[in-house]
Amino acid sequence: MDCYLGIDLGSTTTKAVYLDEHERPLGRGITNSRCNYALACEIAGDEAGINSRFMLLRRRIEEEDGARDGLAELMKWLACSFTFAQYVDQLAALEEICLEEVERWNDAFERDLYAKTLASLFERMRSEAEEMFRPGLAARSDFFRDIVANQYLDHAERLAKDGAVSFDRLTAIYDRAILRVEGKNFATAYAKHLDLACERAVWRGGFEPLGETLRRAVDYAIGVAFNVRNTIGTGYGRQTLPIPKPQIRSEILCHGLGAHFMFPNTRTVLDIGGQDTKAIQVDAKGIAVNFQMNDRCAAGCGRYLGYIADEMNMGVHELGPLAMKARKAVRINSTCTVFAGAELRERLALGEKREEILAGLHRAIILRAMSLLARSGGVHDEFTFTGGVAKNAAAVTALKRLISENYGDRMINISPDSIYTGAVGAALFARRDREAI
Amino acid sequence: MELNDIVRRCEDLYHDLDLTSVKEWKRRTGGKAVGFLPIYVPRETVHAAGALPVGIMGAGDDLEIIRGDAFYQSYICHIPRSTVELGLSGRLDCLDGFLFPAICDVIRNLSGMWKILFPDKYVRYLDVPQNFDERLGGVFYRQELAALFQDLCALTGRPASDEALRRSIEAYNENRRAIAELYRLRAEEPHRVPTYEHYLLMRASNVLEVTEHTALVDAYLAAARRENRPWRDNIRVILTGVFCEQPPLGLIRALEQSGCSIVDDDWVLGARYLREPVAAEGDPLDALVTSYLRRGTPTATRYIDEDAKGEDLIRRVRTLRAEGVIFASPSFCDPALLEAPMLQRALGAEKIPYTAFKFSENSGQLQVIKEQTGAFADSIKLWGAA
Amino acid sequence: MNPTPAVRKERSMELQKAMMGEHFKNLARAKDLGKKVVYTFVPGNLNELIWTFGMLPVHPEVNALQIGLRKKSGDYILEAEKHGHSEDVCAYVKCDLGMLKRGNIGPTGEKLPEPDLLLLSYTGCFTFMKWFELLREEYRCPIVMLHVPYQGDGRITPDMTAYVARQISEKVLPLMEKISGRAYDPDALREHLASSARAERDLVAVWESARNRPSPIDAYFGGVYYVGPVFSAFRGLPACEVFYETLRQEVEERVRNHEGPITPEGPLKEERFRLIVEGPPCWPNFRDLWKMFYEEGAVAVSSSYTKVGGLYDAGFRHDPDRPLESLADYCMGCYTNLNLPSRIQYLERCLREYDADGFLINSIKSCNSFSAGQLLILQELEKRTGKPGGFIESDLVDPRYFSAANIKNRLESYFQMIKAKRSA
Amino acid sequence: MIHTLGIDVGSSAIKAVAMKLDDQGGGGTLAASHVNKIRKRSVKDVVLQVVERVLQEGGLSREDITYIATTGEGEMVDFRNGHFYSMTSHARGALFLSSSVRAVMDVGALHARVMLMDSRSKVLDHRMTSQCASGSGQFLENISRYLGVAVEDIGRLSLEADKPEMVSSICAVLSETDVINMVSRGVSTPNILKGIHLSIGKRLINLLRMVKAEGDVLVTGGLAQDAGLLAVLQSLALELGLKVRIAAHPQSVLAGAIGAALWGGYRYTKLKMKEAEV
Ligand SMILES: Nc1ncnc2c1ncn2[C@@H]1O[C@H](COP(=O)(O)OP(=O)(O)O)[C@@H](O)[C@H]1O
Ligand SMILES: Nc1ncnc2c1ncn2[C@@H]1O[C@H](COP(=O)(O)OP(=O)(O)O)[C@@H](O)[C@H]1O
Ligand code: SF4
Ligand code: SF4
Ligand code: SF4
Repeated sequence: MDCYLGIDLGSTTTKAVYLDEHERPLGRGITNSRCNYALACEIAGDEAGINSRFMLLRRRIEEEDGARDGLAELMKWLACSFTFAQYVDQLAALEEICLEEVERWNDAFERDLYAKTLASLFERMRSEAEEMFRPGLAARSDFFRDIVANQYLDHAERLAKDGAVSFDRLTAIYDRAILRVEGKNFATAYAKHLDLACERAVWRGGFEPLGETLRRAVDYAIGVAFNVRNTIGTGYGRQTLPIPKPQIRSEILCHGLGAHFMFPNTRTVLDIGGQDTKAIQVDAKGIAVNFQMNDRCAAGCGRYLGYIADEMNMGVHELGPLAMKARKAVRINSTCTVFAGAELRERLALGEKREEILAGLHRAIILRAMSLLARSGGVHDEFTFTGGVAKNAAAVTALKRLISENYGDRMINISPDSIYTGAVGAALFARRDREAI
Repeated sequence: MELNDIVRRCEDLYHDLDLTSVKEWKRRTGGKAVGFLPIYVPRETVHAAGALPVGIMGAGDDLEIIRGDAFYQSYICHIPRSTVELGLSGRLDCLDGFLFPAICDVIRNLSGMWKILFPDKYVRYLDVPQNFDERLGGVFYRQELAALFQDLCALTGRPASDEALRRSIEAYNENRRAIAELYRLRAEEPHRVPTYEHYLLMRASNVLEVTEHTALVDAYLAAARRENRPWRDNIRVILTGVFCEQPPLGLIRALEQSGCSIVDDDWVLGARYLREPVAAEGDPLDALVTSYLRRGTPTATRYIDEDAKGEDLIRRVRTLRAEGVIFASPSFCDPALLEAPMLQRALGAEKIPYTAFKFSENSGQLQVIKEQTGAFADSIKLWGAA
Repeated sequence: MNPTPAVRKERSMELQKAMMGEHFKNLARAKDLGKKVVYTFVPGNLNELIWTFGMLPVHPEVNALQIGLRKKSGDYILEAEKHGHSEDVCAYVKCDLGMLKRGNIGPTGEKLPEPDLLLLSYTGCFTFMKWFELLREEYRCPIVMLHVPYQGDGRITPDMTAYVARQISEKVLPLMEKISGRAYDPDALREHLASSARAERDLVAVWESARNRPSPIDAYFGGVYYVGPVFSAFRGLPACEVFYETLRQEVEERVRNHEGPITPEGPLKEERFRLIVEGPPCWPNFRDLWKMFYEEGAVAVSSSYTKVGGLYDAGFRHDPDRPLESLADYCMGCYTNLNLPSRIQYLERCLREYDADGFLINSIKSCNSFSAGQLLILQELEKRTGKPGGFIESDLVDPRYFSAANIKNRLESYFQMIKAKRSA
Repeated sequence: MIHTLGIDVGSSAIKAVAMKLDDQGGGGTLAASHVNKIRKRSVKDVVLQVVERVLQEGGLSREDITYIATTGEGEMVDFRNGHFYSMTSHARGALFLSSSVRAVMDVGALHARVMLMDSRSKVLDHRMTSQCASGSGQFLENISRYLGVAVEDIGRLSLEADKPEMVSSICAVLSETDVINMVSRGVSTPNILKGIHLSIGKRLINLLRMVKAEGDVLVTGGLAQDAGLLAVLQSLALELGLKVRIAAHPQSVLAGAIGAALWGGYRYTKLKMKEAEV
């Protein structure tokens, strides 16, 4: 089937979106950019392909069987089972590589000891995995790296308790191995994983009556061939994308158009990504007319939050909810991310509340964004907030308050898919450019 | 009045970003109010036209800058953004006019911005002369002042009268007298006039009607002399460079806490820019012109092509028995930062110790500055005058 | 203002090079020739007067920019910072002072003579005052300052003109007489002024050629070569007239042939974007920035930087009939002496008259005179013309403030924005 | 003979020493010392722990101590007798460690500063980094954590570099992305570390240049233990033709604490003399 691909190679995450001939979204994929860029694009693209297959699969079931109750539930089962199947493969790869690391050691005793420890560690992880991938459980992260790290470190800590093995060495093994696992693309094995997922969903989810329909749909989805008619790349690392220059588009334009696509009345866009913050004004057609960006210093970007999260031993997901519990926001004096980290420690030591400090930190980020917005021409109706940080409730709350205080009533849009905005814009350009040819 | 009441009053005025005191004055008197930026404007002309001159010195760290940043790149000092923020948030609406004295390019350009942003207000760029020859710069300045006075009188609807000008000059001479006494007391017994209180008292001159401010200073002087305050083991320093953008209150306190007592400074410099009383007889504009040309403070924004500025600083160090000089410059402030090395070389030649740091009106992290001034005080204390 | 000439050597460029070479040679030998040397600034310079007294001008800014072009400014700036100057302040000053501290070797590799006179005609920037205070501290030679009032209300009043003219006649002339040992010769001055006016007329013709499509000139990158002689030492000299006549002919020739401007990589093939540029260039990366423009087919059809030494296209001419008054008006009329509303008006006029697609601001960290307020200029111009504005940040001579990746990203986005707007 | 205690409260570690001085507050030998990282614990608790350890090691009790001096962020230590600012104490400590030193380069977790001093350790001039962490220890620590290298090993590894690669971003946080790219491109850990050392080193040397230091320069603070950084500093100084000899002392990390303890002794005897006069 003909489709168009948009890739947003971000500093922290790489996003891909497939659109069909009618500019309808088919699917989207995301991966972290930590491994090499080309691979990140490949994986994100493949993940978007998988996501598109899910979409087609669902459509097929609806067509065949009519929309019915339980379909949503089934899709959830299918999705988490798919992730589970992938996870199992990834876990196996991780184990293998960890063992390889240990194999290289000289000391035979240590080698043996750690190999055994690792074997039991992975055994425990595997036995837990089944439980981790049930529908309805909030995933801690989209990324293998984050999910597995938690599990691994937990067990490593427990195993190291009696002192026979060192926790630090176990982490060191992990740190090396994970990089290599991230260097592999597991999305290519989608057919196998989808098969497995289909089975698990039917049996474990109790969807036997739908089994036949599902099987047919899955087979169909696996069989679809995507004919990518045009690709446009954008994002922080776009210059390194393995595609010709005319197919590369500035992030500003893509974010503007992406936001316009999601919310057609958008006039002002704020994107807070991992390493840069952009304020964009767009016209009625979604074309950027003015923009400001901040991209030299990590202060005020998503990475700032990531850094703070590391500092507090939390996931970025958890920051927002905690900050939301605050009754007031502490004023943060440091602009520098690293200094803010130190200030955080200092304030904690002085007995200030975690949530209030966090609220202050969120406010600090948003204040920086406000100044960019001001510089780009203010906040006009409607306003769309995109980028990874838009997922953070505390940041959103701070933003809403500051906008209403300074610009009055504004319609504020945030899409749950906001992280894909840039990629959507790129995919739209991909289709429009193709049309123009 | 008790000391505490005076200080509290000044604190209130300092934090009163909405200028409620100015609004009250306008309500009470039915007069107009005219804002001005640092350093020097001849407030006598505003006063004589029947308006209240209101000094705006940024917003310290009391205000979050949201729209002000829309107008300034990161490498421009802070005071114009908070000034714009104050304006755009309506806090300066009670000012019927605004004067932009020639200080530097930033303020100069701000005058044009103000014309665009607030087209309904009276806005004037006041070009003070950099030529101090009476027949040249003097003539030009007199023309400027006359035009300004005409404008102001047109704004208030009062006749432009020499008599009124002379009365205003007298009122400001009184104020200069009180302020000079305040500085004298602090220099003699710094522990009696804590830096923080001194500063707030000076800031009050920005918003109070001049006679009211004079009375406040006099009351403070009386109270401070009565109050028993412990002597402190601090070094005596002169602070320089803060003639335009002002350090936040926290910083002003930190200096004293880190062991430095300020015995002279250039904050709120406009209030004592003219170092002697202005002649209250004869042509009042001529008197103002002469004072400006002859008795103005040799500060960074005044072009002087001889060694006078360094000499003046050294003389003040000597007469006030200062043990060192602190150069506090607003970040990105060309006048202060370009002046400093020249003054420092002059001090160096006389072996007068100094230290220098940068700040901005909303600096929150004072640790580094405190560390530095603390070490400076340490070194003078531990090593004496050597 | 005479950067290394472009690759394809036009005759005018050869001329300029020869003029510069000659001038610096004379400077190096000034003391032997018995010539007195005057240091003075570009905006609002009194060149004609300096020549009238047979003295030789040195422009510290021109040195600073030449050094920037040769990528030596970074070192000199560090040198000045070593002597107590802040990272925050204007880097032109620091570059010049650093050069002085390192032996005052000029851009051509020859030592510059020390000044016999510092002539501060301070136009459009307060930093000049500090700069001269600093130079005075070093040289301790006679110094004279010309206070040039700002066009705070957007106009030059007769009082202002009289004030400046009187400063010239009562302060500047007597000192110049004393130092040069020559009596003031008003007729000689008139002649120089007449010569200036002729060169200025030809320069304006060059500017206006940019109305053509394609524009035969780049009025920003190319423009800084064009203003070289008239901004610096040569205004008022016959050689300067010859240069502009030649340049004008070359440009008219290109118009006839429908040729675009010449870039370091030859003539521009296709004019894709017509821009007005506000703000000075960044000398150490001048070529890099230019390349980012011509690679995209972007041409500056007018710029404000090339007006810091005189707003001739707005009608000003040196006038032999009002010698001192016209010098006064010249000083007060330079671009950075305009107030903000006038600057906006000027740019707006350029946008319309040259039928530009948009305008780009290169905001210079060093220069508060230019930069403070540029963001308002951006907003206002967009509002008034509906044309898109772009904004990049760099520095005149401080290489630490040039981030190629950053600027490229912004420029790319900007060009794509204009394109998308056009096709929408 | 008297004993004084010097406590250097840093942003990442607490350093404390006990010094033995003669009755005039002169002389001075190191009686005991201890360093402990704060690691997200309460600063006060760590201070107490460190002080206890020092007393224990020196066979001292609280009563034996005549003056407790703090430095760094020690203003909040409530049992102190006096506080000295870091520059004052680092200069004094440096002089104690090496009598010929005329400049100190103190590089800690969040700050870097260079002091020029005279033969009595009076600070004549100084330069420090502003509110940006791009030239300090935390930067290095973050990167090493990412690379899975223990802080103690950084120096050794960096010395093994053969083709160092510089990070392009000046930002301590954004550089991580660069490093990640390097890792994925297969740049070796030593080459990455040395690249970081070079970038930090350049900043530090610049500070040194700005105070016009000459002669012996002692590196103090936590990064003095980093042989890789030291080597880079030395070669950069050579390259730039600076007339300096840059070195560290095995006890460099204690310089602040030592200086504070010594100044404490000096103040103590001075105060006693004053008392005697009265
Ligand atoms: N679920 C989430 N909750 C809170 N913050 C998030 C979430 N997901 C991502 N982020 C933040 O978003 C940032 C990444 O945003 P993204 O737009 O993907 O950036 P980039 O395009 O630069 O990679 C991360 O640094 C993180 O702080
Ligand atoms: N052996 C070592 N090699 C490199 N860095 C080190 C070493 N030991 C400590 N550090 C670094 O020194 C810094 C702490 O220095 P310190 O002077 O104690 O700082 P502070 O006073 O701010 O706590 C930390 O960032 C730490 O990573
Ligand atoms: S702080 Fe300095 S640069 Fe800023 S406006 Fe004031 S004088 Fe000008
Ligand atoms: S501030 Fe601007 S105009 Fe003034 S000297 Fe510097 S570069 Fe030149
Ligand atoms: S201030 Fe902090 S966040 Fe910003 S560049 Fe420096 S290290 Fe990075």
